[in-house]
This record gives sequence, structure tokens and C-alpha cells, in this order.
Amino acid sequence: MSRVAPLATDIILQAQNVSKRFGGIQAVDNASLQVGRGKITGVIGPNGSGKSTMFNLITGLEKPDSGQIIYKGKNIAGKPSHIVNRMGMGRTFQLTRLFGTMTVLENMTVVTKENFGGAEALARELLANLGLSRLSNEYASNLSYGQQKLVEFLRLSMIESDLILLDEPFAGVNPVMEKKLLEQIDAWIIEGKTILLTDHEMAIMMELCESIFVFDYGSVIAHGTPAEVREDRRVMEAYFGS
Amino acid sequence: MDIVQVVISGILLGGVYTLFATGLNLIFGVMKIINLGHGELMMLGAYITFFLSTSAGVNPLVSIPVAAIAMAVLGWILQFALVERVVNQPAINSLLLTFGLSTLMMGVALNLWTSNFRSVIYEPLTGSWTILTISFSRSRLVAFFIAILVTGGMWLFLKRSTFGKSIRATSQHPQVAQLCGIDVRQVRFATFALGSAMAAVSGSLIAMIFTVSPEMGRMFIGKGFAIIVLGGLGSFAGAFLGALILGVSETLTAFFTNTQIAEGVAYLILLLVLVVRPSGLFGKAEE
Amino acid sequence: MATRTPPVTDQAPNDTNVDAYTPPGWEKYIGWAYLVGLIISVIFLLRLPIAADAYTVTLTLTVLLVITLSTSWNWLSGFGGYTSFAHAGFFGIGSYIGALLLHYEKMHWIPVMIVAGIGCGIIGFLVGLPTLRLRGPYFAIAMLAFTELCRVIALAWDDVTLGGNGVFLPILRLQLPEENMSFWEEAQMTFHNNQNYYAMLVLATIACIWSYVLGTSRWGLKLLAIRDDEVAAQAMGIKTTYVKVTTFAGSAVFPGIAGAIYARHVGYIDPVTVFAIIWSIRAITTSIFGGRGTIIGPILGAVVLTLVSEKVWEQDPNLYQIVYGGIIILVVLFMPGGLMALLQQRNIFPRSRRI
Amino acid sequence: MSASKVNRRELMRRAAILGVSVPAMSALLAAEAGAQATPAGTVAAAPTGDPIRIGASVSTTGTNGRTGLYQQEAYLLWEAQKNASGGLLGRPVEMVLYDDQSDPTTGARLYERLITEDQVDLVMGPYASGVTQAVAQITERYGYPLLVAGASANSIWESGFRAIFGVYSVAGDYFKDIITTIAPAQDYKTAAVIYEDAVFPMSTGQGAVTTLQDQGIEVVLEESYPQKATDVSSVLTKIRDLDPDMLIGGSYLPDSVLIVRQAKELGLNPRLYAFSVGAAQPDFVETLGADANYVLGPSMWEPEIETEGNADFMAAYQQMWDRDPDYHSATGYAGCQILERAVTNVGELDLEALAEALSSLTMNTILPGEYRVDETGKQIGHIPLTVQWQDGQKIIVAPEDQQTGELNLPTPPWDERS
Repeated sequence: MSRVAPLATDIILQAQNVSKRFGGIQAVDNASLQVGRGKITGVIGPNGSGKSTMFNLITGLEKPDSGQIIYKGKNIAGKPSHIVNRMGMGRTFQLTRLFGTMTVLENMTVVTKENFGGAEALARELLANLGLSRLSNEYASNLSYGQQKLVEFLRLSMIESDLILLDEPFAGVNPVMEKKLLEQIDAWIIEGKTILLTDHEMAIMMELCESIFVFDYGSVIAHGTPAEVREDRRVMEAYFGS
Repeated sequence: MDIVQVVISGILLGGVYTLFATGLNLIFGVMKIINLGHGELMMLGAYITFFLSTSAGVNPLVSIPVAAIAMAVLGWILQFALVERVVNQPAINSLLLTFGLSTLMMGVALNLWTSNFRSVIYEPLTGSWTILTISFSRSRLVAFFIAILVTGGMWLFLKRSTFGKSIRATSQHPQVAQLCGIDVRQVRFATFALGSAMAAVSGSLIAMIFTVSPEMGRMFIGKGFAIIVLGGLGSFAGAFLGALILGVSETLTAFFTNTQIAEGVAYLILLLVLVVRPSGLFGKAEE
Repeated sequence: MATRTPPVTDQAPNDTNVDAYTPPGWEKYIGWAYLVGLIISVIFLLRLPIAADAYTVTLTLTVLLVITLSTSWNWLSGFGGYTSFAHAGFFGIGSYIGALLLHYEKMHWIPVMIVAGIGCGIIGFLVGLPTLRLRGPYFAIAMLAFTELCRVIALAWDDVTLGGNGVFLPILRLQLPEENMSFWEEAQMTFHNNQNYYAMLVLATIACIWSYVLGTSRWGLKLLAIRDDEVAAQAMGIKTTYVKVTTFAGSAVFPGIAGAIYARHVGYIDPVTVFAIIWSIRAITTSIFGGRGTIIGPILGAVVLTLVSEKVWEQDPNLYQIVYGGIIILVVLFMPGGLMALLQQRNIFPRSRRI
Repeated sequence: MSASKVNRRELMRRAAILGVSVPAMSALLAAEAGAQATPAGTVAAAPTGDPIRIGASVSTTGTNGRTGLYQQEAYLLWEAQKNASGGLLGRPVEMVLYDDQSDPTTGARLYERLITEDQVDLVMGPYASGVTQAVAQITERYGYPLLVAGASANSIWESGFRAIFGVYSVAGDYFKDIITTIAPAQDYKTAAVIYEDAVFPMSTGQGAVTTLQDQGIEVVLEESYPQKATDVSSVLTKIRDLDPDMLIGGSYLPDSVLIVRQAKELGLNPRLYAFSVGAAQPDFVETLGADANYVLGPSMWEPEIETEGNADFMAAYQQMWDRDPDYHSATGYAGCQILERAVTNVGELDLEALAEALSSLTMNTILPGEYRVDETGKQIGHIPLTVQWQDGQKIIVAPEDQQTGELNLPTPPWDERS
């Protein structure tokens, strides 16, 4: 059972009783969550608890079996992902998904709606900001993992997104790169964007997020502020098992 | 009665298709490779039977295992030398590679044996057995039973034997199989050898039913695809049922319209199944 | 998967040590170099029928035909990564539309070519819409089936297509040179006697120019994105279905027109010849041999492979099939990136979308 | 010429064999020369000057490779004979040969090459109707007369070509004797006609249908089947129900074999079987054994017929190629005979005059009947033979003056055959 209480804040995304089954596995089971506009919301849970599936359902990569996903007041459940994206929702993937045979610059320019010239100028500026200009003509597949993460972040900046979903952005990233990623997240918040984030780095999650949803076996087992979640017995059980 | 005859003819035709499709299917199941050269492996099997029976006077039925073993060896070599290099590469590479093989083998056959149509006469298998005015073509009935035997044997082998289990494990999850200590490379070699052997068996049987020529493989490859897609790529029972369905729908279409249109049935089925239900009629849904 | 393999630098050891690649200075002049090259080639090829014998002209026509096929194949299958075996189907449909219109309607040939192209474009759209959802081998099989189905239809639909009898096209009689022809009259005669050659030249030229436009545009980048990671492309807002289907339909126009020109040139077609799978294979092998996913790869591949296979075939037609099969195998095994990748790895050509 | 290397190599090998038996060969050649236009008593002078180059492409590989090879051997035999007996117009003869791999497009391309790059003086026809259809476009474009020595589809002469001349009967007339002479004699009233969907078999099948209708025989079923068919059981089941007196197949060898096998399997028992190509070939009986018996088929020529120069041709052919000629060899050879006569009559290599000569020429060849064409170039003087397999032997059963045995009909039902 979800215990989502209506919040007073402005809600940009609301998933209601969403379920998804793959063959014999109930990947997401009647889960609900809410994301407040301009905030950083976190999703945590053990591996295989359905976080990534939830992200895929929200971004239109999977179609939910039941339930509604209300984004900016519209039900987007089952809408193809490019439509969802064009409604202002961007995402990164657990393993980076850059276009390997394209250069960094091309990776960034291909996704915008702007004209080519304008997009390129913007991309160069973004790269320069993070000191990555020299990589702009490099093939994405030649970058280090951390660099790829960063470029994936920058690629998100190329599209006009109001809500950004980050799927385990800090996994396998060294501290230097981690700092750069965090800077970018800050920059987005300052720009007024909303962020939905999942990661296993508990310290970062607790520090960043204003509100956290805890998944286990496809259901939301707890939610609240970091402090509330930290105290919740069920969360401990979910992580350390019985 | 005619309609029963047509259905029977269709089922027997399906039996002829089965062996061919099963080998194709086995290779696809394990390696996710569509072997466009399968028809030529069959053709070589047919030639082995032809030469054994005409030059050495070997009973064509006896020549079947010989052809199977010979082609298994060739299959192993082909896998070792060529196909292994494109496993896990994009589909286009294996498609092209096996197409190149197909062209090459056909070219060699044309050079060695010319495009003459040849045929194996095995007197006991000409004509038919008649039951209640329904004719059962002897050669096709025998082919049908051998197909059931071989397919059934293959099924048992995959289900029961350790090596068969390795093959199944590899086909379902190559990485996991490897982690479990299965030598996936060896499994692939064996699979290609087995698939080639099955192609050879079908070739030997087809030599007794149709004429043998270097271009005979191309007649069957399209139908082979239709069957395994219809049955669900990688599914054994599916391929068997798919072959029967194709055989019967071809003969029925030919009976009610004409043989020309029947020729299109395989491709129409293939396209429709791919578009409507890519997992095939009997296959499991894809991930 | 990467078809145009990025130069091997292995995994970057850490976050900061990746060498930045800077293209050579002349990279930005490539577009101009193409323009000059194109103008020179076109002038040369325009004059060819005057300077060379008819056999050379026909051979060149074949090269231009293969350039058209491989270049147009490259758009969806090289840039977009969807291996299509449908080119033979469109080639055959184009041949038939062209041949039947000329046979029954006795229309002027130029509108006939355009109708054949548009027809194939529409069919391409209708076929692509349901089938381009299929991936990898499934799409390839579907397109093989499509081509075979086209052949069966052409054979079975006797009333319209004349079935296995094939279609005779009006005989093109040569104008013979006369005494004291003015330059203009002679040019007209040359054009008249080589209409199909010039038509193929125009078509191939358009295909090449379009290839450059596509390859350097964002549309081309979108195709590359689809090839590299279709899910991510869609999640980043690229309308993948629209891009794929439109590209497929557009690339169907070219084999369609090429088929119609070919039919008119040969003067007799039958279903088995024009729907032969070898037309697709030719487009695919030349494209891969040259370098799929590049602009000049398919053109280079078409020129080299067509001339080489002509030579081999001249030497010994019996060995031709063996050699052709062997070439395909060798290309797949040893140069999957094609000639262009070899040249780029040796830094003879820069890594550039303009190549 | 490079592309003909294979043929040349083969020829050299054959020539070596030839060399062993020069005396025998020259005797034959002299006899052959005597039968030609050479003035009697003149010992053939060695040909001098530039060779007359005659181009042709024949399918020696690909689907029709086997039959095409016979035709090519005939061309080369004629070349060797001419060069041994004074040549053509006193000049040596050189055949420039290519292989079109049974592919119409390739054939067309090769003739263009022969005409424009190799600049041959004359051309001879390729093998098979499909290739000829495509080639005719090219020879017509360049104004070369074409003797069609390896094709007979009616449509070739229905397309308005000016200089395409048939050497033997058109495909539509292949079953004429069977339908107009044999069937009425046996009082057959019904027939089923099936044919492969390709230009030549269709011509034979559709021609048969027309002739049957003219003859007042009911056509109970007419159906085409695809090329390279692997199963015709359904159409045969339909035919079994209709129980026609005759089953006529417009077919090549593999499908003729398939039809007979499946007919036996299904217990289909027409009183008469006839097939357009397969039936006349030795492979037919080799493949089917005793089941080939009773089957009828048209043949354009048979070794034992008594036509002018036939015995000499047989002997020379066996001498040179070490095997018996097929009727495709004979038609190829007859084509050369006709070309030779036309060139000799014209006295020079003027293409227009040659075309004129070919359209008005009447002459005897080794084929039965005579060479004579109508205004479209269609052959009307040739008389096709009808053969029947009897105890593994091919017997000529029609026309009457060429018979080598009695017709053996009706075909007994399968279960009454020994």
C-alpha cells in the first residue's frame, strides 16, 4: 500500500497506482509517487526493486499495465518516449547511452529542436563551461566513463526540459567527475528545473533530495524527507533484509 | 476426398520442409545467426547421396548418415574458420558472410558438377501407398518419418543429454552459460555441425524426391525462413508445426486458386507474422 | 554497433587523459573539393559517349546504376543501421512500373521515370511503416520476404504484368551519323542514342548530392543516433519512426527510377531477373566495401567493385561466382569498416562527417 | 578474347584429340565441304586474310548451362570445319564466344560488347528464349541480323523486330502433331495443360491450348506454376478429378520429372503425357527409369533422321566432342549452315543485304523440313518431330516419313504397369 499524502506544493509529476509485469515478475506493483516542481526528489531501493522500470514507465520507454502518470496535468502513460521528451522531460540512463560513433558535439546538437548553428554555439558554450572544449570532436565511444556521464548531462541541457530524470548518475564515477556532475545538478535547479534522481550513493541522496521514495519489490514502501526515511524501520529491512 | 488428399500432400510436403528448417532454426537459436548458406549445405548433402548412389551403388537411405557426418565436419570447419568471427556482431555481418558462403558453395558446385539436373532413383521409394483412395507418396512419407525421427531425436538430445543442455543454456543466455563453465565456443561449433548435418539429411531425402542441382538450395531458403519465423525463431516444436502449416497452406492455396499464388503464401505468412507477432505463433514473447 | 569504427584508442585509462582529436586544416574545404570533383566528373561523363565506344558507355552506365543503388541503400542502412534487403524489390517494382507504362501507355519516357520513382516512394512508405519496427535480423528477413513476394506477384498477376513472359519495351533504334552534321546536331544525336546513360548519370548525380546533404545535415545525425542507440534517441526526443520511414521511402525512390531506366536500357525484363536478390546484395556489398555510413564510401565501393568484378568475370565467368562470394566473405571478416575506415585509420582521410 | 578463355582452353583440349585423328577428320570435312557450296572437285584452299569474326554468347553455366553447352559445341564444330575447308568467302572464321550464365541482362550486355567493342562481323543467337528476347533488342538496335538458333518463344516474333530469324519451329507449335494428328487418331476429347511461368514454357503451353481449341478438344484445365516449383500435387489432384485424356506440360526437365513422379504418386492416369522440353532429353529417362515410358514430347531433330548432311554432322560431332549431339546442337549447327549460305549468296558482309537474304532464303539444313521464314522472321518451314519413350528408347512417332517405330498408346494406368 502506498501512503502518499497529497502535498501542498506544486506537483509537476504524479504517478498513481502504476503497475508493470514482465512475464512472471511484477516489476512495479501499484506504485505511486509525486515530484514537486523545482525540487530534487529521490528514489532509492535495493537492486531490482523496480526503480529503473519506474523511470522507463515515466519516460515512455515502457507502457504500464495499469495506473496513470500525470505530467503537467496530462496523463502520459503509454505515450511514446519522443512525445514525452518533447513535453519537456529528459533523462539519463543507468549505463550511459551516448551515440558512440558520433562526436561529442554531434551528440549534443542532434537532440535539440533549434537550428543547427544555434545549437552548435550553445553546445560549445556548455562544453567550455565544464572545460571540455577539446573533446568536442572526439567520438563519444572514446571518452572515459565519467566523461560520458558528463556529456550525457550536457546533452540534457540541450533540450528544453522541465523535469530531468537521472538514473544512477554517480555509479562508477570518480570524485572529480562527481563534483562536476553535482555542479551541473545545482545549475539545473538554479535554472528552475525539477529533478528526479535515483542512486545508491546514500550520502549524496540524503544530502541532495528534499523528498525520497523507497522502493522494494516494485512497491513504494516508504516516503518522506531524508530524515524520516532514515528512521524508517522498513527501509532498513529492505536494505539489510530479514 | 480431394481435399483430404490435398491436406495429406501438404503435410507430407511439410515433412520435407521440417528437417531443412530445423537445422536453420538450431543455428539461429544458439548463435542468433541467420545462415543464408543453409540451402547450399543441403545441396551438398544431396550431391553426396547422388554420387554415392550412382558411382558407388550405395543405397540412398544408407548414404544419409554418411552425408550427415561429412557435412557435420564441413559445418564444424566453417564455424571454426568463418562464422565464429561474426558471432555477436551486428546481424548484417553474419547475413552477408553466410550469403557469401552460399554464393561460393554454389559457384564451386556449378564448376564441379555443372548445372545439370540430376536425380537419385531408388525404385522402392517411387510411387505411393494408397489407403482408402488417399495416396501417400512413398518417398515423402519416408522423408516425413525420418524428419520426425531426427527432429524428435534432436529434441530428446537437447532435453536429456548434458551437451544438449549446454546447447540450450547457450541459446537462452550465452553469458550465464559461460559463467556456469560451459565452453560456449565448443557449443557453437557443435551447433553449426549439427545444423549442417540436418541440412545434409534433408538434402539426401530431397535428392530422392526432387532433382539435384547446384541451385536447389535457393528454392528452399525462403521457405525455411517462413517456417522458423512462423514457428517462433529458436523454437523446435514451433518449427515442426510451422513446416506443416506452411505445407498445408501451400497445397490448399494451390488447390483452391493456383500454384502460382501458393508460391507467395510462404512470404506473405512471413511478413504478416513478423509485423503482427514477431515472436511467431508458438514462440515466447521477446524481452 | 559501430559500423564506422572510431579509431582504436582503447578504453581511456582515466578521466582526463583522452587525446583530443583535431581534424586537419583542409577538412573544411572538403565540400568545395567535392564540388570541383563533381563538376569535373560530370563534364567528363557527359562527353564519354562521344569519346568512347558503346561498351564503355554501358559499363559506365552499370557503374552509375550501382552508385545509385549503394548510395541510396546507405541512407537508411549505413547511416541508420537498418539493414535492408528491399532494394531488389524496389528496383523490380520500378522496372515494372516503367516497363508497363512504356508498353501499354506509350508515354514519354521522362514522366515514366518520375512515376516509377514516386510509385516506389509510396510503396516504400507503406512497407516501411509496419516493418521498420522490427530490428536486426527480423527486419532483414522481412525485406527478403518483401522482395520475394513482389516477384511472386509480378509472376502471378499475368493480366497486368504479363507474368513469366516478361515485358518487351519499345525498341530504341540508333540514329546514325550523317555527313556534315553540325555540332548541335551531333550532340542531339549523341543524346538520343544515349538517353538512358544520361538519365542514369542525372540520377546518380542527384543521389550523390543528396547523400552529401543528408550526411552533413542533422537528419543524417538523427539516423546515426538511431543506429547507435535507438532507445536513447527516442528518449532524447527524436521522432525515430518518422525519421526511419521517411528515409526508407526516400531511398526507395532511387532504385525505383534506376530500375525503370534499366528496363528501358535492356529492352526486355522478366520478374526473375529484376527481382533477383542480387540487386540488394550488390548495393550492400559495394556500400560496405567502400564504407557504409560515409558519403563517398558507397560511391568509391561501387566504382571499384563494379570494375573489379567486370574484370574477374571477363577472365573467367565460371569463377566469377566463387570470387564474388569470396570477396563478400573477406570484406565482412577483414574490412567491416570498408575502404574509408582503412583510409581514416591511416589518417589519409580525416574523420569527418563530410567524408 | 579474354572472356572466352574457358571455351578456348576447352577447344584446345578438343583440338588435341582432333589432332590424333586428322585423316579421319579431314575425310569427314571434305565430305561436308562437298555438300556445301564449294565447287565440286576443288580441293579446299587454306583460308586467307583477316578472319570473319562471328560473335555469340551462349549459356554454358547457370540454369540452362547444360543445354547451352550443346549449342556452343555445334558453333565450334562449324568453325573448325569451315577453317579446315576453305573458310567463309575464302577467309578464316573465328567464333567469339561468351557465357551469359543464363541471364538475359548479361546476354544483352555481352552482345553489345561483341558488337561495339569486339566489333564482330556477324552474330549468332544465344541459348534460351529469355536471353534471346533481351539480346534481340541489342542486335536490332545495331542493325545486326540475328539467327535464333536456341530459342523459339512466339513472343520474339511478335514484337516488331526487323531482322530476327527463327531456325526452328516456334514454341507454340511444339505440340501441333500430338494434338492435330495423334489425338484425333486416338479419339481423345479432353486435355489439361499446365506450364511453367517462364517465357518459353508458357509459349508452348499457351500454343497447345490454342491448337486444342481449334481442334475442338476440350481444355478442362489450364494453369501455370512457378519456376523451380517443388510441389505440383494440388494441381495434379485437380486434374485427377477431371480425368482428362491428355496431360500436356509446358515444362523444362526438372518440372517434367516432378510432374511424372507426382502423377505416379497420386495415381493420375491420363491416356497421354506430353512435355515440351524434358521429354526429348536422355536425362529424362535416366532420372525416371521405367516411369518415362509412354511419355511423348516434341523434338526439333533426332540423330537418326535422314536429312541432308545429318550423318556427316553426327560423325563429325562425335569425333570432335566425344559424345552424341543433342537437338540443341543440331539447331545451333543448322543456324550456322543458314548463316553460311546467306553470306555466300550475298558475297560480302553487308548486314542489310544479309538480313534481306535471310528473309527470302529457302534451304535444307540438317533439321527436318526446310529453312523458310515469314515476314516477321518466324520459322515456318521446319517440321518438328514427335518422340515417345518406349522401353527406355526414344522412338520417333511422327511425322510419318521420319517414323522409327509405332506409336504406343494409350498409356496404361500406373498400377497396371509392370
